[in-house]
Formats: sequence, structure tokens, C-alpha cells
Amino acid sequence: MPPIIDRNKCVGCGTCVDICNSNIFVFDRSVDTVPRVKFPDECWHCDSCVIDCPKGAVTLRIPLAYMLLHVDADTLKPREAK
Amino acid sequence: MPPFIHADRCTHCGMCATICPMNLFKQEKGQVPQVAYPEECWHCNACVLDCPVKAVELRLPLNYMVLHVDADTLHE
Amino acid sequence: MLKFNDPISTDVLIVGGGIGGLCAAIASARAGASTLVAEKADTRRSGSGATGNDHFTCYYPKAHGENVDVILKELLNSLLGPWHDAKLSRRFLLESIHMVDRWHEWGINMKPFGDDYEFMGHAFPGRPRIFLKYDGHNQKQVLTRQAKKEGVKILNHHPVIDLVKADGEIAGALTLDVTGDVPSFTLIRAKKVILSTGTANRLYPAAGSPGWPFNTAFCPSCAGAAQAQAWRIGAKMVNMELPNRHAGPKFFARAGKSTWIGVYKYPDGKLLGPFVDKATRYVGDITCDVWNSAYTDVLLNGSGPAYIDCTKTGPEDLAFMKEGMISEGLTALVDYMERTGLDVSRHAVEFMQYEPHLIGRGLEIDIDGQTSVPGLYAAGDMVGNFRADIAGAAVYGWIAGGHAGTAASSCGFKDVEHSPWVEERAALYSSLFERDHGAAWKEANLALQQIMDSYAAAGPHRLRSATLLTAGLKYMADLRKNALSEIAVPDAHSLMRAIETLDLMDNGEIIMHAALERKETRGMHMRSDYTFTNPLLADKFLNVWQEDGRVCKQWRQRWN
Amino acid sequence: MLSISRTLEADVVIVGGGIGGPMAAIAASEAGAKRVLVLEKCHVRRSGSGATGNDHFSCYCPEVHGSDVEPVLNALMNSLVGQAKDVDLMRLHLLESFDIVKKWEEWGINMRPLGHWNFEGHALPGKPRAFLKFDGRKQKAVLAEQMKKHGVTVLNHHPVVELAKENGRVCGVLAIDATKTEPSFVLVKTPCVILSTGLTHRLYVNGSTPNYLFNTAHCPNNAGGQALGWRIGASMVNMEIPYTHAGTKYIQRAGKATWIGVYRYPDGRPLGPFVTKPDPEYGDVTSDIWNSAFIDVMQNGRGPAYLDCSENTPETLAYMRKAMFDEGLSALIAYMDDKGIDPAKHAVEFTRFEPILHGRGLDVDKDGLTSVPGLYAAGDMVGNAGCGLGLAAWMGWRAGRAAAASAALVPEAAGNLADHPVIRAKMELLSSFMERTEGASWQEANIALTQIMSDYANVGPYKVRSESLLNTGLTYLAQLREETKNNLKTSCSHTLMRAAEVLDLFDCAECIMRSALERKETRGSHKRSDFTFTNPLLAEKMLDITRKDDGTIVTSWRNTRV
Repeated sequence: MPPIIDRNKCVGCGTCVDICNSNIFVFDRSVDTVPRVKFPDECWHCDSCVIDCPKGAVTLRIPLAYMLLHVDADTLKPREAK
Repeated sequence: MPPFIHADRCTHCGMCATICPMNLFKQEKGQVPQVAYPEECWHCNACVLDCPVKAVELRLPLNYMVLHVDADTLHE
Repeated sequence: MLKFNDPISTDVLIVGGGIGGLCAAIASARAGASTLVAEKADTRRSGSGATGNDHFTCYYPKAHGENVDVILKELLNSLLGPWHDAKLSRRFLLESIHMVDRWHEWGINMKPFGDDYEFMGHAFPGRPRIFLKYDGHNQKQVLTRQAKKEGVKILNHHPVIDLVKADGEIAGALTLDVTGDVPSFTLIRAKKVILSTGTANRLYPAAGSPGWPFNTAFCPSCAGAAQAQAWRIGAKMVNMELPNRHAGPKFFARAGKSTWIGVYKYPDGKLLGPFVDKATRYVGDITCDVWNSAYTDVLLNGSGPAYIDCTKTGPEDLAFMKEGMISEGLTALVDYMERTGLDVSRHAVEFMQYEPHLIGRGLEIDIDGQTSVPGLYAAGDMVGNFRADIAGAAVYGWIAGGHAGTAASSCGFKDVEHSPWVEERAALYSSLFERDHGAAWKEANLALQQIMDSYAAAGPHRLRSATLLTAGLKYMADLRKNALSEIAVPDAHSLMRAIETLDLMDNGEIIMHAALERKETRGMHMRSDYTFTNPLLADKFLNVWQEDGRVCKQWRQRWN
Repeated sequence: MLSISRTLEADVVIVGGGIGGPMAAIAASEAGAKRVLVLEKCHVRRSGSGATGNDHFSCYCPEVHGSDVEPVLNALMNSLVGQAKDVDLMRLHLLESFDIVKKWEEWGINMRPLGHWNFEGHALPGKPRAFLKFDGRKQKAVLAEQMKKHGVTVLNHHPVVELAKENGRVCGVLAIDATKTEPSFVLVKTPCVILSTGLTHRLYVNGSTPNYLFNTAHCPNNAGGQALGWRIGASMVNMEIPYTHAGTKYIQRAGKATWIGVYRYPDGRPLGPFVTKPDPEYGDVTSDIWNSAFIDVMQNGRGPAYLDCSENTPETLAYMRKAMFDEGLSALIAYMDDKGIDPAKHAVEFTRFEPILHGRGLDVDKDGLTSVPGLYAAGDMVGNAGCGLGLAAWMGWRAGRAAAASAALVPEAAGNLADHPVIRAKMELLSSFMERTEGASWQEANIALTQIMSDYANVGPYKVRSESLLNTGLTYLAQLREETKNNLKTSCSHTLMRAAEVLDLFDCAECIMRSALERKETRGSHKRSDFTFTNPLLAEKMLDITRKDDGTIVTSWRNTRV
């Protein structure tokens, strides 16, 4: 669902907060040195934060409900070819 | 969605928190119970019925609206 | 009442800092007008083009020959067609290559494969290809940088929430400052206003994960602002009742289906479509663009599901596909597939038809991008009588920007501070913030989606009718009354989302009024009470607009 | 690993303190069982679908129906609770139902609100009425009080998450102590377990408010209780026969027979052939019989369909309103009053809800005994005789008595439950959810499951099942199960309880899909696109499905008992 910020890598530059496509971060430096994802279910997974983070501190977790449905392609062989 | 507790009337007895069939409430000692899991409310009204001082009000989410029309539109 | 910041004046105000908005801004600045872009997020990563695109519709005489009408026919047969005023599409095609040249010059790599433009994807076998394949992964940064270089001022985190007229002409707009936790208003006085707010999403339940309104193929922050705001000041709408549905991976909704290079298959390996049995980087499997409901049909008739199978695509084309996905802005999808061990050389991925959204549906514009409200322009996906996605937004943004920038020099500012309309709208929005407890905005958005899905559904498996649409309009009015009396927003961000939801309700109503008027079945607008397609309406468009509180409807001839 | 806060012993453990559970507990203690323990995931005074009331109790009353039970049995079998049931159990239920009703009245539940035995609702015009109309407002408080009087031990806020079996017989249960934010485990050694966890919701995308998991007709807290029996080898039946309820839209609430009115099209024509004027005795049974009516009219464009109560007399409307309080609909009434929605002036739209496991699940004999010795079941999660308040109360009573007798004959179970492999594995899995710092919420997993079920195992008339769709669904379910085990993160005892429910729902889903694959025909709203006929050879058959101890799953057809 939301971006996950690795506290060890994050330097608190706030880029992700600025450029987020859906404005889902908040960053109150008096409260924490790392931005907080305030509206996780509004993340659109456009990856901007992951790409633009200078320290590669952000990873994106795709919600289970967005799982990518796939099968082994060899199950798709036409019957006679099997 | 969730029950709403009128803090001014609440006596912190914790009745709503104990009997809720969905376990929605969390209560610190001597505090007004908090609704911890609002989207799990089933609107069975138990908290409203069992609150000794009628301090609990239930609000249905907007998208639970009851769709209705004027009955006379059905009788030409 | 929320605080009003000091008002701002600018010759041309651009609403929305996406691809259309930034191109309009550059053209307006080049025409010598002071230009301001009001963007709800940050123009470096906002809108559906946030992290990239890879297809730019374009007419390139060197590749396509001298006759533009051959390419125009191809465009109207593609997924972009067929609801176009051809006059606009022809002008778009003729100016498209110049826009490509400018993008390349500014630093967006329009020639990623060599020294000339290449056309790939969204193509029928044996027919001219009209989609230039480019690498748009940095397009928003480049356009932002170029706009600033040309003197454009950018106001991020300031969504426009209402347009303001003075004696019948556009006079400016009301914006919401969402930079802090507490919202405030900023009034902008402008001689010309260009709307460019993108597709309208979150109108229908998300097909992949209903109840999760942000699982959408296109940017979910784009929620029909242009259509709703212009509707509220009387602008003419067109084609809102003709549903458009995209398709792509399931359940994670993502555009860019033509970036996948594979063929669509049934579970038993039989090919889904009649077009290709092997996909290449030049010609993929067009089945998905043409047979839009394929993935729903196979679920409903039990023969499904349907998959895209890329295992026959050679290693170079698979590497090319992955590069294409990065250009198209699908890095989140690529990372997820790597993390979960999903490998397109071994796995087939199921595809699905997405929910209806508005793209190429909305404001009626003339040849220069002007709407029916003097001084108000529109460019991009929220235009109703012309559509060409990224390229359409860029080219018509450029046309509208140039026209508005030139025209602005010959007219003055009008008063917006004492407009009763601004007073009324500001009071309404403030009331949502001042309520201390009540409904979350998301409840209203989901209620709207439920009503649209029940009473204004899109075909082919769902129908509309006079009774359903009438019930839908009644329930929408009930919802609006409940929402305005119950929504309580805790902060600026949530107020922005609540306003988006109210805009979506306007869009929903426009769709239902128009669908009631179109007494026929056409495309995915399918009436159970009129199951035929009326030839008399083939060359007509339906205009819908508001005049002093009344909804007006009129058919007009299409402009060829 | 989470700590084990308590290890207990009991003669009879009852899982679920709704309606069937308390009746089983009272019966067990009356039949001589010493240590009767009820484990309830919330609080017995307001838990389960009967939390704030019910108003229909399936019952045969000789004073009203006469000496022959068969016509009443026939009416019950044709009602919404009679689909795919063993006739012998339903007959036995009716024959013993009046004793249960009199017991309830004796304990203080108002079974005669009008002063006489009044049978109303869910009835076909001209046919005997099989549902006693009563006032269930206080039923839960009364049953809780009776349990106390009978010395039954009740542990509230103790959801049961796994059962254990030793040489073929049930030997204990694993529960979570959810009384505090920080969860711990509770182990109970017992030779007899009675499952009464109610019907299962949250398997399909919500019918009215997509993915508001808790907008359900009955209590959505009950989710997957059948799986507790399934995992230790108890046979399940009728899982593939869909059941869908209907009612108001968009808030979904049971109690459609409490409304007194006529279903109509927008132009006023009655929807069904049964009544043209509101009739308190029969109601409009269209919504029970024509199950897909409300979505048919949306699909063909002639809708929507409304329930019109405006032609009632003021007295009938007052009576209807009072009955709605009996049925536990006080929240709905408060909302309608607040919004000015008045049944005298407004017609309310109805819709069909998403499929649920109501009267679908464990295969039991006349004493509620499942295929696993020592394991009993009562209520809506029984597959061949569940579905409804009256059946839950009756079978709970019989199961309690049978369990008490069985417990008396069994020596003390040896061995330590904590070392039992199944119990240990479950404790390790649930602990791993608590220890994870980043991860998925239980809602994501539940919603992903509803998406899979709604695309690959949905119900007719507008959705079909097929071999390719069902096999695909099983493939995706396996992926989701794996992904959930590796990613789920819970933060407290409440969310851990929900996570355990999701794991149960996964098992129920697998059961539904495997049974649906086996039933190669179209029957009711189980609609196969690859077998579009109804097979007469299966008319008197039921499909049992069982999970062997080695994990293999076997299906077998048996005759419906008549």
C-alpha cells in the first residue's frame, strides 16, 4: 500500500513529500526526522518517491488486494501440444 | 460508520467497550472509550441500547444510505 | 470561514500542471503573456504522466506520406476514436510533429532507438502505425524546467476549486492552499484561463479492487475538476454519456497495455484474438484495443480467464519491453514482479477490463481550444470532442496557450474579489472543515461509485434505462444533500479530496442527464429501452450545459 | 513466540456464545457435565447475529398447526431455510421445536408478544406458516443469565483459532486471550467440542458497498468457523450451493420479513405474483422465492424494485415498527427517522446481497455429531440442517446433551496440548504475524480473497462457474495464502483475531471451489457454463468433502436423508 521509508538510509530531505503524486506524505521535522505516510490507501504506486529519493531509502509495498494474477505459461499449451 | 460518544455525557463506565460484538472500542482507564476499528462497525446498535446514560450515537456511513423514493411515484 | 490569502494576478492562468498544462504555459509565455500554473501536487511528478509514457500519436510525413487523411482514418479507428470533431483531429495531426521536435529539443528522448522517429505499438498488422514510441520517463521534469526557463510561474499544492466569471466572461479562479495542515483560499485574477486537469477517475468502483478507489490505471488525483468547474459556470459539455474503459493487468490497475509484447490466450492456449499469433515490438496484439470487453466476456461465459503470454517474445524484445515499461512509468510494477518472482518469460499474466472513466469526454472546444465560455480554454483528456491522450494534451495545450497568450494582451482584468459566487463557494467549502465530527469524504466517493455502478453502468454486460437513470439522479441528489450536511474533513488534504468528490458528483449528474437524452444504444452506452443504434444520430453530438439552474440539452452536427 | 497465559481442562467446550452455543452449554450442564466452558470471541450478552434481537423462530405448534407436522415441514422445506437439507433432521427439529420455545418463554424471552402463538412472515399465501413471530430483544441477556444459573463458565473475548485431535478424537482447543491489547494463548484440554460459530460472511465482494467487509445482513464477526472442523477432518456438505440474502440497499440488514409491504416496479406494478396489498400474515414472499429478482430488474433495465409499505393502516405500520425493534433493527430505524424516511410515505429499494455460508458447512447427525468423534456442531454453520435461529437453538440443545453423555465415557486425555504439532504450528504462525514490523494488513488479505471468489467462484444467474475458472481460482488462492503467510502483520489481539479469521476464510473458499468443481451440473444459483443442465441423478444427493489428516481432499456423494 504505502511507500516504506528505511529510517537508516533516509536523510530527511523531504523530496518524497514534495513530489508525491497524491500528496500522501506529511513531514513535521519537530515530530520525526523521517516523513510519515498519512494517507496510505491513496498511494497510486506511480513510484515517483522511489525514483526521486536521493538515498534510495523508499520502497513500495503493493497491497495484497492488488496481487498480480498469473499462472505458469506452460499451462497454456493447447491441448494437442501437451 | 462508527459509534460517536458524547464526551460530556460519558461516565467512562466502559459498558459499550465490553459488550460491543465487534470489539471496536479501546479504553484507557477512566477515559472516554475510543473507536479503534471504525470500518468494522456492524451498526447492531448494542452500544446505543446498553449505554446507561445514552451518551452513544450511531452514524451510518454515507454510502450506507437507504435508497428510497416517494411512494406516490409508484401509484400512477 | 477559512482565511483568504492575498490575491494574485496573471494574464493567463493554467489549471493543472500536467502535460497539457505545462505545454500550454510555455506557449502562453512565448506569446508574451504573464503565465501562472496552479497545480494540486508538484508539476515534476503530477498527473497520469508522472513517471512516464511511451506512445505519442503523431503524423510524420516522412514515414506516413503526404496525405494526412489516411492517418486521420487510422486515428479514428484506434482506441482514441471515434468521437472526434475531425476538424480538430486534422489540425492536431498537422501540428503534432512540431511538438515532437520541441519535446526532443527540450530533452525528452523522442528517438530512443536511433536517429529517426520510430512508430510502434497500438497498431493493426499491415496498417500505418501512428504511435511514435518515445522514452517519457523524465517528461514532467523536462517540461517543468522548460516552463520555468520561459518565465512561467508555478504554484504547486494549490488546486483550483472554482472558476469565476464577470459579466459573462472568465475573470479568474479560486484556489485552495494545501501546503499546510490548515487550508486557506487564494483568489487568482486572470484574463484567460486554460483548463487541463486530465482524465476523470474514481467515478466508478475500481474494477480490480472495488472499494479501493485509488487502484486506477490513470492518476486517481485527477477527478473531473475541469468538467465540474466549467459545468458550474455554464460551459457546454459533449460526449459525457459515451463510456470509455481501459484494460490491463489484474488486480493492480496500470495503463501501458501496449508496452507489453505478447499475445492474448485462453487457459487452454487458444489465441483470444484473430490479429497476430506472435507479437513483435512493432506490432503487438491489438485485440485488447479493439475487443475492449474481451476479458469480461470470458469470465462471464466461463471460457476464461484470458492471459497475455510473452514467453514466445524473443530475449531482445523482452529486454526492449522492460525498457519500454520504464519509459512508460511502470517501475513500481517491474519492481513488484521482480520481488515476487513473476517472470514474463515463464509466467502468463491475466488481464482485465477496467471500470469506466472519462478520457476524451467533457468540455466542447473550438479549433483554437476555446470553450463556450469566453476566455475559458481547455486542452487534454477532459476535452469531449477530440482525444489523443499525451500528444493531444501537448499539441492542443500548445495551440490554446498560444491563442490565449496572444489574446490576453488586448483585454483587461475584471473584478473577482467581490463576486457573490466566490463568497458562496468559499462558505460551502469552509463548512466541511469547520464540522468537528461526521462523515469521511471517502464514504461520499464510494457512495457515488455505488450509484454510478447501479444506475449509469456501462455496457456491454450492463444496461441503462429511463427508470434506472431517473432513480440515479434522485439518489445523487440525496447523496449530495447528505454529504454536504455530514462530511467533516480534518485537514487541508482531506478538504481537497472532499472537493474532488463533489466535482465527481457533478460529473456523475452530467453523465446521467446526457445518457437520458441519448435514446439509443451506441458504443458502451447501452439502453434497455432503446436497443438499436439510431443512424440519424451518427453524425451528431449532444451538448449538455446549465443555464440559471436548468439543464439544457441540444443535438448539433459534428464538424468534419 | 507469544506466551501461553493459561492451560485449562473441561468436559465440554463450546466455541461461540451466540444462540446455539448457550443452548448447548445449558443442555450439557443440565445433562450432568461438570466443567462446561463457553469460549466467545466478543461478549455473550451481545454477540452473534442475534445480538440485538430476532423475530422469527421456525417452529411446529400442535395447538395452532394441528396434529400433522408434514404440511408445516413442507412449508419449512420450501422456505428460505429449507434449501438442501436432510428432511429427517428438519422434521425432528419441528417436532421438538415447541419445547424449546416454551423453555425460552419460561426463561423470560417474550415468545407471545400478541398474547397468543402468532405465526407470521416468510410464508406462501394459503400455506401453513412455519415461523413463530416473537420478541427477541432480550434473548441474549436471558441466555447469558441462564448459563450463569447453570454454572457454565464463560470466557468472553477468547476467539478459538484451532482444534486438536488425538488418535482420531478431538482432544483440545487453542484460543487467543483478547481481553488485553497484547495477545497470549489459552489451551483447553477437552474430550468434547461443540462448534457454534454462526454463518460465514466476508467471502465475496460486498453486494452493496464494495469491500466494506462489515456491511452485512447478519453478524460479520462470524467468518470461517466451519474451517475449525474442516482442518481436523470433519466432513462438510452443501458448500457449493450458494445462499444469498436480500434486503435494504445500501445498508444491508436481515429482517426482510419484518417489513410489511408489496415489492413494486418503478411504475407501480407488483414485482411478484403473491400479493398485491400489504399482508401482515404473509408479507410479500417474492424476495424469498425469486432470489435474483432485485438484480434481474437492474440487469434488464426495468428496475429498480421497491418495497412499498405506504398502503398499510397506521396500526400495521406501528406494529411493523415495533417488530423491527424485536428483530434488532433499531439502528436502521434511528437512521430512517433522522433522514425523514417514513414507510408511510417512502418506498425503500431492495437488493440481493453477496453469497454467504448460511446453512452450509459441517455434516452432522441428529445429535449434531460431525464425522470426528467428540466434535459437534450447531447452528448456521451446519450444512445439512442449519440456517436460522430455531434450528440453532434446537440443535444446540441436542448437541449439548449428547456431548455431556459422551464426555462422561471418555478417560482423561493424556499428553500436553502445547506440544501437539497442529497447535504448535498455529501458535508459531500467529506469533510470526505479531513479530513482523512491516507488512500487509488483514483487510488486504480478506479483500484479495473476496476479489478472487467474486471472479472465479461467483453465483448465477449472471456469473458462472467453470472448470477453468475454478482451477484458476484455486491457483490464485494458493498464491494468496503463501503471500499472506509471508507478509501479514498484526499489531494487537484484535487484529490477530481478524487475521486468524482470514486464515479460516481461505479454507472455506478452498472448500467451496473444490466442491463446485465436483458438482458437474447447474443447480440453483450454482451455475456451470460447462454443465448447463440440472442432473436428475443428483436431485436426492448431497456432496460431502473431507480433508484427510495427510492434507489430501476427498469428495463423496451421499443420499439426502428423508
